[in-house]
Amino acid sequence: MSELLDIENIEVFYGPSQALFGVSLKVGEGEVVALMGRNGMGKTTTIRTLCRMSKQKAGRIEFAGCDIGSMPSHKVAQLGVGLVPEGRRCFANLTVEENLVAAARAGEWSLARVYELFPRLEERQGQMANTLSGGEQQMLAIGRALMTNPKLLVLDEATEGLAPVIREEIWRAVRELKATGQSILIVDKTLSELLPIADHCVILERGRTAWTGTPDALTPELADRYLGV
Amino acid sequence: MTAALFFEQLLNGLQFGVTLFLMAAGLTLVFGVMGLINLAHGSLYMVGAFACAAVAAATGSFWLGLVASIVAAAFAGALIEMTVIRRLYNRDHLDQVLATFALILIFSEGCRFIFGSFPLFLDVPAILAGPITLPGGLPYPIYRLSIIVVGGLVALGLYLLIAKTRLGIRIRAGEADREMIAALGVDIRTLYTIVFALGAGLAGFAGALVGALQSVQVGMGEPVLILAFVVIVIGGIGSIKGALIASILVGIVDTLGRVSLPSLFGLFMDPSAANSIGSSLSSMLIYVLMAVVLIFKPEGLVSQNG
Amino acid sequence: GGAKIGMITTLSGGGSGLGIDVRDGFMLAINQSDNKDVEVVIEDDARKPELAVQIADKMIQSEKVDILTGIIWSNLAMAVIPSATAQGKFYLSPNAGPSPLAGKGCHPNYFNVAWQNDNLHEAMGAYANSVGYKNSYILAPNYPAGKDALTGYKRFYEGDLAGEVYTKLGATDYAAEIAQIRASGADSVFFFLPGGMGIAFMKQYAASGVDIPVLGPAFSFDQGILGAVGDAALGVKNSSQWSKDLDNEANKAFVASFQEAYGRLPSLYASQGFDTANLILSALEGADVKDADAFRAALKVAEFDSVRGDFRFGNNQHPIQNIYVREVVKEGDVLTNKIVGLGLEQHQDAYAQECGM
Amino acid sequence: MTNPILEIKNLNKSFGALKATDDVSITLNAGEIHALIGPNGAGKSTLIKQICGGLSSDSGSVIFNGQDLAGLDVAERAQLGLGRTFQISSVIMEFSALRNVMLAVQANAGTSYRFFKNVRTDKKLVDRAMAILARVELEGRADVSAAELSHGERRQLEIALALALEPKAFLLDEPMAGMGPEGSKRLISFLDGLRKEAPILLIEHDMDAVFSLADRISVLVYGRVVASGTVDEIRNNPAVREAYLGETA
Amino acid sequence: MASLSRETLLNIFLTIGMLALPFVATAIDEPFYITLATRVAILGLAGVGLNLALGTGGLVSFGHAAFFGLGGYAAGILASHALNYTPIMESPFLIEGTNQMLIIWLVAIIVSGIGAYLIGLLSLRTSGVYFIMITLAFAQMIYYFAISWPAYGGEDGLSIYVRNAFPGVNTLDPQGFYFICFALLMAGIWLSATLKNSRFGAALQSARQNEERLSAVGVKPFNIKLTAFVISGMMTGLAGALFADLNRFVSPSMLSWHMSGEIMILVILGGVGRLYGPLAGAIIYIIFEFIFGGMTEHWQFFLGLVLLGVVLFARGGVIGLIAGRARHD
Ligand SMILES: Nc1ncnc2c1ncn2[C@@H]1O[C@H](COP(=O)(O)OP(=O)(O)OP(=O)(O)O)[C@@H](O)[C@H]1O
Ligand SMILES: Nc1ncnc2c1ncn2[C@@H]1O[C@H](COP(=O)(O)OP(=O)(O)OP(=O)(O)O)[C@@H](O)[C@H]1O
Ligand SMILES: [Mg+2]
Ligand SMILES: [Mg+2]
Repeated sequence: MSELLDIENIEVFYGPSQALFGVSLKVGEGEVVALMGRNGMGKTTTIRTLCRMSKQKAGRIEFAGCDIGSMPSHKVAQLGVGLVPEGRRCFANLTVEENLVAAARAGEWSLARVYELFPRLEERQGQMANTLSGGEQQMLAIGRALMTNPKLLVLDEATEGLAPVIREEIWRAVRELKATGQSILIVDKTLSELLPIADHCVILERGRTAWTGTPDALTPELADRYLGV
Repeated sequence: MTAALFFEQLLNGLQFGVTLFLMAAGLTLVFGVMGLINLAHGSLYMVGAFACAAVAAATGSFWLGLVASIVAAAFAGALIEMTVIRRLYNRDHLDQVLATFALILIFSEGCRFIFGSFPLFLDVPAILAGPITLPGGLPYPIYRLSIIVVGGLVALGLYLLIAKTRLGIRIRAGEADREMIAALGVDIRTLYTIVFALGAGLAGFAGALVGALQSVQVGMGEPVLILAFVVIVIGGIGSIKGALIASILVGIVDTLGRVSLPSLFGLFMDPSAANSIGSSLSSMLIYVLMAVVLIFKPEGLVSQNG
Repeated sequence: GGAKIGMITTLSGGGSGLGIDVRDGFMLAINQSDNKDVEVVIEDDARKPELAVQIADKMIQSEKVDILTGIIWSNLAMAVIPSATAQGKFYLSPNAGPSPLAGKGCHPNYFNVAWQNDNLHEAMGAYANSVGYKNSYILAPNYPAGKDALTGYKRFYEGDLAGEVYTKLGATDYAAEIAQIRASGADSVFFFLPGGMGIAFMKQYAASGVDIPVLGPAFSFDQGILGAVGDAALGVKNSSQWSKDLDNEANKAFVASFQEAYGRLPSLYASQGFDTANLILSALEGADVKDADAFRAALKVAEFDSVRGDFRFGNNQHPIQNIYVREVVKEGDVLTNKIVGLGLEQHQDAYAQECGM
Repeated sequence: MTNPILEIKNLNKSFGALKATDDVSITLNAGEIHALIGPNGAGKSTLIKQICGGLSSDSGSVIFNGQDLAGLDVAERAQLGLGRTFQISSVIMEFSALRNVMLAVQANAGTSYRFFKNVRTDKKLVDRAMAILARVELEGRADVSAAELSHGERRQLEIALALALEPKAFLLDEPMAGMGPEGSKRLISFLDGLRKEAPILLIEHDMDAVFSLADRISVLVYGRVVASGTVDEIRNNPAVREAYLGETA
Repeated sequence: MASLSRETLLNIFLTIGMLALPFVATAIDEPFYITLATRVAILGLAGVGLNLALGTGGLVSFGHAAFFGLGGYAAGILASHALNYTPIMESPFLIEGTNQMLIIWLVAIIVSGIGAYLIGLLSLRTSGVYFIMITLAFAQMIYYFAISWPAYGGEDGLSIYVRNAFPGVNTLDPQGFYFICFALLMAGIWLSATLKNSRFGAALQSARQNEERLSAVGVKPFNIKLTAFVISGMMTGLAGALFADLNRFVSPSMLSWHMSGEIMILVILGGVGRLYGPLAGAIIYIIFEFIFGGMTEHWQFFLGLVLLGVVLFARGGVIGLIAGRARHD
């Protein structure tokens, strides 16, 4: 299986304070990789760096065979990284539909398909994003990323704030996506859902990759040590 | 006031309003949609007027001058966007105010260096000169009527651009969250340069059109700037429709205010005092209007979120 | 003798054309003079009163000038002159002549070499009578100089007023006023709208098709500005104490040498700057500037060849002079003015008797 | 039956054609955790905003400790003892975690118009705030600015801010969101104890938390309370299962 | 604190420099430098006032010239009546002019405070750019009123002729007046530092950053902001009264939007929210004006370039450039 994403030993700073001290992770073509760790361990920072929203001081990032370590954000997205960011970040002053089409690129995912996945969004299509309920915003953020038809979908706590039924929907969608060969990098706290679909797990601790392996290899001891469960 | 005169003044108000809109159009685009306070908008307006006057004087053609005004201002706009403005999007409004204020100084003095301190000549083109008789026997300058038409077209064009095209959606998305729209694959940097140049071009275009009616001189952009801001704010930032409505409202209120306030006060006080108070009040009128609007609708007439 | 002169004038921003003309006229005279002991320091006030005050302080305290001059605008003049003269400096005004300084606030060290603000307007009022206008529509911006202007016009004008309007300072759209004028049944329009306001008004007036004759002071029809107004100004009568076609030797020499030195026709302001410098030079010939009384006396006799012909000071040290009526004409391609009559002869301003000197 | 601390009677709120809350009546009694669940967009947060005064109600009333809150604004209601957390963290970004809490402490004391004494050296404020941070296990991050906290830590800070107000009722809007699995577990036990201080109206999509904590559950769907009862009743309510729970339960 | 931060050192340096300046100026026989320094101190004080609203409270007022001008006119009107021995009003009760600075200051502070209260009451309903514009609008209203109001000179302004008096100090002596202004500047800086660090300051900073949160903890942001706005207006008004005395002249240009802009620029130039920012900004601005103004008539071009350089390359203003980015607290 060829590597789609290869992050090697990146170090990242926020101003003077260092957040990542050497994170490495790989996502293969068609793979689902779970990125795990306690609060504040650097999951989001890793993702921000992948999407070029933060710059690394050291280390290498390759995506689809290109060194993206010095590319601007939009180039990386155009190469096929679709981000569902932490905290939703919908465009507040745009309507639901405008949010979805703003950065859409041609491909399998169309407005119709997103609406099929999230009928709620269709109902609210003319509403300003900042007046949506929290869960609705979350759906919008996922739909928006799908509309860019990414090679690698990056989900940072994408099920936060969603009702159980919807969460199930999303997991179903993730499983479906996986079945169609979509590569996914995913951060989520619901291990019971996450582990069954992940091909690989990467656990961060204090800004370092502390453990990598298959979900089966994640023993209760390891889970307790790194995740506190 | 006779009915005919009242009608004429109403028309004048409308025309003044549309002129204001033309002056504000580029600013609405940059300020309302990109979220950048560009005090140098007036300078770009001036650049357009000077370019038009210079080219018209050299070639004898107002129309070539008009083209030159757009090109020169858009070019100047793109230039400052790439060298200065670009660094300001992530800054707060204060840095934008200071930087673009600095640009005003640079533009004004630069312009004076090139063109000298004396006002330039720019007149309306021959085919639009003089009055036309409106139905009802009212003579009205053709050029002013043309401005109403042009202003309307600009408003329509801008509205379609912002509200109906993907370009518009992306610009607005960029205003909400630049980092995010870039992370979704939109080259927001280049897009902003284009939009800024477009806004600058509009400013230059307005400078040329209005310059032909008023005067072309260093510093002509400053009063315009405040007026334009007033209009945009009354209208509701980011709304082209709001800006148009507000311009016309301001134009009409101002025009009717200045012709009627002195005589209104004359009804109950002696004429010279009435004249003085009436005209003082009328020069404050648009600010009063703005304050009243904002007190009752703190987000302008056409608020974006509703 | 020698002297150090501080010139505070408007050289940048809007309205800088006036300051540049005053400076150029002034420096032309200085350069033509044999007196090489005169030093001139020039600074730009950018038309801001606070800045003018600061520069005045600097020139007085730091540069230690003997004489100040150069201010264009009344409000700047009011900011600077009272305190400068109170500190014992001489001030010679090459342009502004606010009424307080001509009347109660007159000062032995303050000389006005241009005019009292009302003068040119008064002349236009007198002229309106002489050509038989009976119903004038008059307008000016709503600030003191504008009010002075209309007061000045009304002081001499004897007919009725079809309307009296104060516009917003800095306004550039006059459609409403022009419509009122058309409807008013006036037989003449008098306006005082300096700078860009006047250009805009004239252009819009010409395009409106209203053909009531227009009168105004020289400010809106002077050389620097006529080019921008264009043919819209042709035929307009305006009042001035100077014109380039005034027939005297000093003026002919001035016009020729100014054109040679700067490559453009001199304006009213240039002539005022030129006269101011020559007045100072003439006084320096006989008196030492450090001897204030002697120097003051030497200024007061005004023994120099003014480009406006006869020139003398009244009790308040403002000029008593002829004010002419000019008409805008075209000479070849160039718009300029031609004297067509005399508005007021040997005219003194209305505030002189309030002055205690 | 005890007198409820918070009593919501027939609240309504429409946004245009949409009825965000539709004749909602619920109560919160002393010592209890009353969970409010429902699909996304059901109107839960809207209800909280109405209770806290951030949104004006079209009709209905909110009675808190026997007092009708009509006409009071957000700040006045907070002073009366309504302590809320936001679904999307809302903290003072440039302040350290400690100063965020100090702000809440001073606000609770009603001393925001003291102009001269330096807060940094104000032992009363600092000590009290530190104690509260310790309760949410953020004392180690006291001097880190809120902007630099991770998402989950900010959620903890939200709770600290509510605690500092010593409220008479807590309104918590999805406190579990953004907490990792471990954090969620700890928060559950924390809230379990908290109900003794003041009752909690808890909005949550995390069913583990809801089922283990709630004394009562109300289910909001399209702005209406469609079911209300004990954990078991709700868990086994087929309508709720279909509209909301799915197979979770 | 064991070692002083660079910002503190810089502040101390500025204070000492300002203190020493008049003696140096006298020694090298350049009395004008004292006048310049007085101007720096006054504009600095106006800036300190604005900085409280703008830096600490996030209230970007583009209308502070209104308070500057109100203070100036309060001084000018009182002094001119004293000069002419005419009462300001006779009925219902007699108010006479005065040339005592202390009384004038008090009146200036009260008048500008009332102005700020009224303007704030209406403007604080809006926020962001709307706030910027509505404060501008109110200032413009006052400006146009002053221009066309003939009683006190209209656009021509009002001359005071002699500087007002202060017990025990010869105000006509530049040094004497300078130290009065400098002392007030220092008092202003002290007050704003104290306010910023107080409970009120904490609430104000929260109002700037997150009103929703502030009201959720039970403090009304509107009242906090209004209080800050009034204090800010008062300080700027006091500076206006001093400015009138410095120039012995007041005119509507003190009320113009250029003046608002200038005060704002001082603050940004020096560093928004920095204690000494306005002072540093005023020093730089005045020095540029002074040096370039005499050099070339195109000096504003260079001023523009310098300002641009500062915004683009010195984030946090000059103080930020020298002392590093603001720390979070
Ligand atoms: N903007 C920032 N400035 C400074 N430090 C930051 C910033 N954002 C995050 N950090 C710090 O970087 C570290 C990693 O944070 P990150 O957000 O990547 O964690 P996370 O694993 O995503 O946590 P969570 O599960 O809470 O979202 C944390 O210690 C955090 O305090
Ligand atoms: N200002 C508004 N204008 C229009 N619609 C609004 C506004 N505020 C909220 N809504 C709508 O009202 C409904 C209820 O929203 P609310 O935020 O209360 O939902 P919620 O129950 O908290 O959902 P979630 O669990 O997803 O947070 C949603 O459909 C939302 O889009
Ligand atoms: Mg995270
Ligand atoms: Mg919610």
